[in-house]
Amino acid sequence: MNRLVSELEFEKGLSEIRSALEKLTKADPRKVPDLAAQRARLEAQYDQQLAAIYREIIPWNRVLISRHPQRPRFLDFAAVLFPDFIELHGDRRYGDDGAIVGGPATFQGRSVILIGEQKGRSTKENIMRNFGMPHPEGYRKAERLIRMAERFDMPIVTFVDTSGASALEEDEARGVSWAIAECLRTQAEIHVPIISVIIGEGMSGGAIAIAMGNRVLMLEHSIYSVIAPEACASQLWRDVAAAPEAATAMHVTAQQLLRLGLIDRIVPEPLGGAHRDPTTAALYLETALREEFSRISFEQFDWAQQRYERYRQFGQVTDTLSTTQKAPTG
Amino acid sequence: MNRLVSELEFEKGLSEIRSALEKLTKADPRKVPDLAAQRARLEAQYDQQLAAIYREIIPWNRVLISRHPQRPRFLDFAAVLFPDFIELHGDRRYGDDGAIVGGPATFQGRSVILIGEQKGRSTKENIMRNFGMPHPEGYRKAERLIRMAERFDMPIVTFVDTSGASALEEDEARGVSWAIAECLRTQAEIHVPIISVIIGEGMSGGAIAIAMGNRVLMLEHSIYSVIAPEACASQLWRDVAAAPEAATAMHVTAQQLLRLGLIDRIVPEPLGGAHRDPTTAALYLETALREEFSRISFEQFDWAQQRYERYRQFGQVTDTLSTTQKAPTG
Amino acid sequence: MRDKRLDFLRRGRGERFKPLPDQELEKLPDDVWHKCLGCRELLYDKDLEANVWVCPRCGYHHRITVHERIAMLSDEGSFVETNHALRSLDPLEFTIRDRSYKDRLLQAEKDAGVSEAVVTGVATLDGVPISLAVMVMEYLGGAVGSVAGEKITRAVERAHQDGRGLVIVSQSGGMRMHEGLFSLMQMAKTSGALARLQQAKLPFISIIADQTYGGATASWVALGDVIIAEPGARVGFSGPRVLQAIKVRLADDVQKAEFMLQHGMIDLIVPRPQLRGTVIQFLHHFKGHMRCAAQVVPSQANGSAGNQRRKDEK
Amino acid sequence: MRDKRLDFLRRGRGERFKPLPDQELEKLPDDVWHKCLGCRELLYDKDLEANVWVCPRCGYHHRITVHERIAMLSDEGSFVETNHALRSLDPLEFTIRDRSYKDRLLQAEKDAGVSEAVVTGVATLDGVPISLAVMVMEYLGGAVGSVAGEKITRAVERAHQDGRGLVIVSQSGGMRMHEGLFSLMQMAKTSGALARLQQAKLPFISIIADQTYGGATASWVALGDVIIAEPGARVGFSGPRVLQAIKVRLADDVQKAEFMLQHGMIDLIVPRPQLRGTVIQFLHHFKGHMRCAAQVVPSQANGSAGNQRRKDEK
Ligand SMILES: [Zn+2]
Ligand SMILES: [Zn+2]
Repeated sequence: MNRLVSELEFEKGLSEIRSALEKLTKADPRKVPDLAAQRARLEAQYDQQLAAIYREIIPWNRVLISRHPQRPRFLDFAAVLFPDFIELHGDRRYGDDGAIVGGPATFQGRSVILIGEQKGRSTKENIMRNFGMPHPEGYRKAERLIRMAERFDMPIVTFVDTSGASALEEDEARGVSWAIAECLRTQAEIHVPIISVIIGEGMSGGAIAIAMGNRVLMLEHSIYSVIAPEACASQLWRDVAAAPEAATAMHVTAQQLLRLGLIDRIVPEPLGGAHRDPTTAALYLETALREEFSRISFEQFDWAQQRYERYRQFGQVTDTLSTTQKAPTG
Repeated sequence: MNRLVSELEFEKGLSEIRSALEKLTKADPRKVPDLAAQRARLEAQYDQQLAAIYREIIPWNRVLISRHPQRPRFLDFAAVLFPDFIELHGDRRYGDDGAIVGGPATFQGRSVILIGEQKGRSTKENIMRNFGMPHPEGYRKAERLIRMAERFDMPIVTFVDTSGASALEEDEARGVSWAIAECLRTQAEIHVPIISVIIGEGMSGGAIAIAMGNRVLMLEHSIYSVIAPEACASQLWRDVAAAPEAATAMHVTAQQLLRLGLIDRIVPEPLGGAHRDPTTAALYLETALREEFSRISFEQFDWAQQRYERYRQFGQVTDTLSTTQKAPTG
Repeated sequence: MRDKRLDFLRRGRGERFKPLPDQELEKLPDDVWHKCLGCRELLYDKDLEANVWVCPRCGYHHRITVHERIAMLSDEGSFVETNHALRSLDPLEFTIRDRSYKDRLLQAEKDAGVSEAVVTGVATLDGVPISLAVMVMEYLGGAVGSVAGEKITRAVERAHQDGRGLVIVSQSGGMRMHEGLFSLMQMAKTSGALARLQQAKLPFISIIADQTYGGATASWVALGDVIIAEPGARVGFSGPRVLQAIKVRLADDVQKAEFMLQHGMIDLIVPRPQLRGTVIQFLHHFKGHMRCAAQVVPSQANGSAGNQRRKDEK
Repeated sequence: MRDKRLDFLRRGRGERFKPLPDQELEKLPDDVWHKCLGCRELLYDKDLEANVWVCPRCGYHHRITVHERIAMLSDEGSFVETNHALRSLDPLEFTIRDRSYKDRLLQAEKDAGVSEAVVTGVATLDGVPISLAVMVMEYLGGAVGSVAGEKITRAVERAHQDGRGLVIVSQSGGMRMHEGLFSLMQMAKTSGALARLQQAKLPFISIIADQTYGGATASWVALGDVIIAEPGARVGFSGPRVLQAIKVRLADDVQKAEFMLQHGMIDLIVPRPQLRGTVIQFLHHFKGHMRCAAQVVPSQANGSAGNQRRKDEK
């Protein structure tokens, strides 16, 4: 575990221990004879406090974790889980979007198509990837790859991590809404299975656009929401400071959404979040995906139908004229 | 017939009569008592000479007629043949191209999809229509309309009139080759019949892109070619002045191409070309299309198969190892 | 009646969030004529109504009621409302401090005079059987939650089952935050239903009225076989309030129908007086796979007030 | 043998139409090493050949022969040429003043050492059955006429019939004017055949080598399930001579593979030493609908010289 990552606001209690640990790292082992013992003691303290903090975690904290700059991204997971991944480029119409990455890979001996939203880490990479906010051509590339998967009978695994689709003038001009809608319709049309994993932020239309899975997984500290809590707070509470309240009310965490039946599985993260131990986080995800793959019947199951039914049921309504919770179709 | 149109180089003999006719038009009928008689005499002269000129017509002359600035365009024909035509716009991806126009209309009580390349006449219109040279989004709009026709079982009529697809940097950047190729593939995939009419210039990939008809018609003085005769001359003869020679050698006219079996029907034009009498030209085209439609079996025929076979046969080759003209497939 | 008419003018396009100042309102006569929101001319009610509330002078499209839209897009007396009794279950038990979403819904119903942000039903239009959905801006700004998504989906499915054409008039501020991810899921649900309708080769005419943003735009609105906008309508991904939240400013023309036409996203801009005729033309062109006449006359079961024209109300 | 090698260097990319000046040529040693066309370093034949004629220092991709390409993209000894005896019928009886197209074809065959602008055949690649077509720039600049179109089409159909993957290496100046509209029709013919192959869910890997323009680009090249270019390759709609004729100047980078990658038209740029491995990966990923092993070993019937590697010729 990397105990030297920067703390989030609710982890402030760790910063003193982390500073002490940092000092030890730079210390000369010849001058500090009990270096190892000191470190072990500090690490134990750190872990204890970390555990205490994470026991009390509230939805808003997970919002912060999901956006941590060192949180592993799609390509970090891919490097561990899909070492033979080949990135394919372009929508064949306008451009190649850096915020959506995809192509074929092998998983458990089976060819799959991966599609993932990709945030950058350095400034340069963030510019190239538009901070993980896809342009229309990103969704059109995704749609092309989804059709490729359909043509060649390859299951699809999508990785969601975006604060939203790009919404500038150029995106309106190239029809970002159209690109998202068509991507959704294409996922409804195809017959291969889709597994979607929310690995960080899953915000609004830019997220669901590639997340129409037959199974939808969320990492323990990822979030998935119709709108960012801050935007919700400023619109409904008229007070951006109410964002933590909005996060709770909107049910944006994996734990809340699993209870509501909106997602199918939570993938555990190492204590303190995936960014403290990306390799372990990847292994947890691998385990989850292995299990999902072992449940997939590739030969005969009607995945299009299952997907239709999965999304068809969402949206609880009552027919005030009837006694049942769900009215018969009009 | 409009005898006041500007002459082409091979019609120079008409210009004197035309000038005389123009003078008569401006003359005061009260001062020229035999005006009607004079006009009738001149018109007879004009028509006689016109007929003589058109009896001697060579391929290069037709190249010039096909490009005459007053030659009727797709929308001129549509106004007569398809008065209820509704233009649909846009490729749903990038833009709306003025050089390709399309949408539903009724012909003989049947709903059809029209798609036509459209040159402008005024400078302003020519800029809007890029001189009839489609951008990639034009072919993508065409492809969208072709799929619409397929979805709703509507026959397609395409009108070809272009000196070629636009080939500037922006067109390469948006993949003009890709747009054309995908438009062709889509025409191969669909099951409704396509009737294509070359009404003016049918130049190269920009023309065939929307001309993959089950039946291909050409107006009497239209041309259809792999490349402009001037470009062929400058490349093969190393002399642009050899363009007339190149036009003959490349077989670009309706008459040559019908003999070669590359097109199915010639639609006659009024004497002196469609631009001298656009209404009659439209009626001739209407007659031809009525006949074509009466031959179309809409219910049971496999138009995709017929289209495949029609294009499959083009390209005469000999298998030097076999005795037949056409080798068995490898 | 007079008050309602003033409401309607007050809620005119572009002035939705800022009602006319009181002194302006006082200047308005309270009998049979009103000031056009486009050119400020005083116009007779009858002239406006005869022109489907489009100013005959400047072409300004005033907001019209859902009932007027339904009347405009169906044969007289043919519309039968469906699923009008659907209500939200408030799956998140959402409250904003002291105010619950449930109360907000009751208020919205009172304000808008309809029970949700979409009214759906079956009808004929020039004799062609259609499934019709019309959104209601007055109901929570046309925000899409579970019920709106469900009603749209059922309208799509009804078109599919019966072999009808589908016509949806959209106007929406986006997704309804009070139902969280349930709202977002309506994008997948409606797109999935549309995929099946379109695979069955039944046509979908998508009409954009007023302003349409967010999840509505990025699902069914964008998936029309033909997409028509009224002049001056706005359509885009992020609505004004979302743009404010994400600190993005767009030039004013960017989300206008005219901009979207130029950029290839919509097929046509059709003035309201020609809209009915245009939709009829498309339905006739595209009816190859529809099921025909016998089924089109709706039974009177399940009907409600939706088929009453405004003039019937007088 | 030496002369041929010099020919090959002389025809290197970007220098095709202007052979090295004689004084440069004289400076070239005539035994086992040659000057790189990219960095002008003197390199050993063996090093170059081991690296599939890519300069190990600067990465310059020298032009290679069709036989080398075939060897690179098939399992040793597996390639069996098909349709090698097809010849043009000169349907227009085309002559340029005194020079007939028929004569030009004989000359082209002599120059290029192959009988048309495409060599086709069947093979296996890493055990996967493929139908392979490789274009030949040396034959009339890779211009596509009836025979080239017919051979491509038959290669597509062969892949379809046998359930093979399709691999086409394209390099073409465009359509062959000497066959007029027959040449243009090859765009429709090949696209039509590809539509069927792809509906049968068989994969098509499109590889762009050297320069590819016009009808080739705007039909099969652009229709690959995956489109791969070699570094520095050029691909576009109008070739340099057409651009000259229509008086259009494009910036030098516009038709480069790198430009096309950036604009979303191609999937990958793969250096030649990795090309074989990359194609193998795609074939394995996409082989779901291929027919498998038993049929892959080709009969020796119909075979020809295509399966000889350059080193076999020595
Ligand atoms: Zn007005
Ligand atoms: Zn070098």
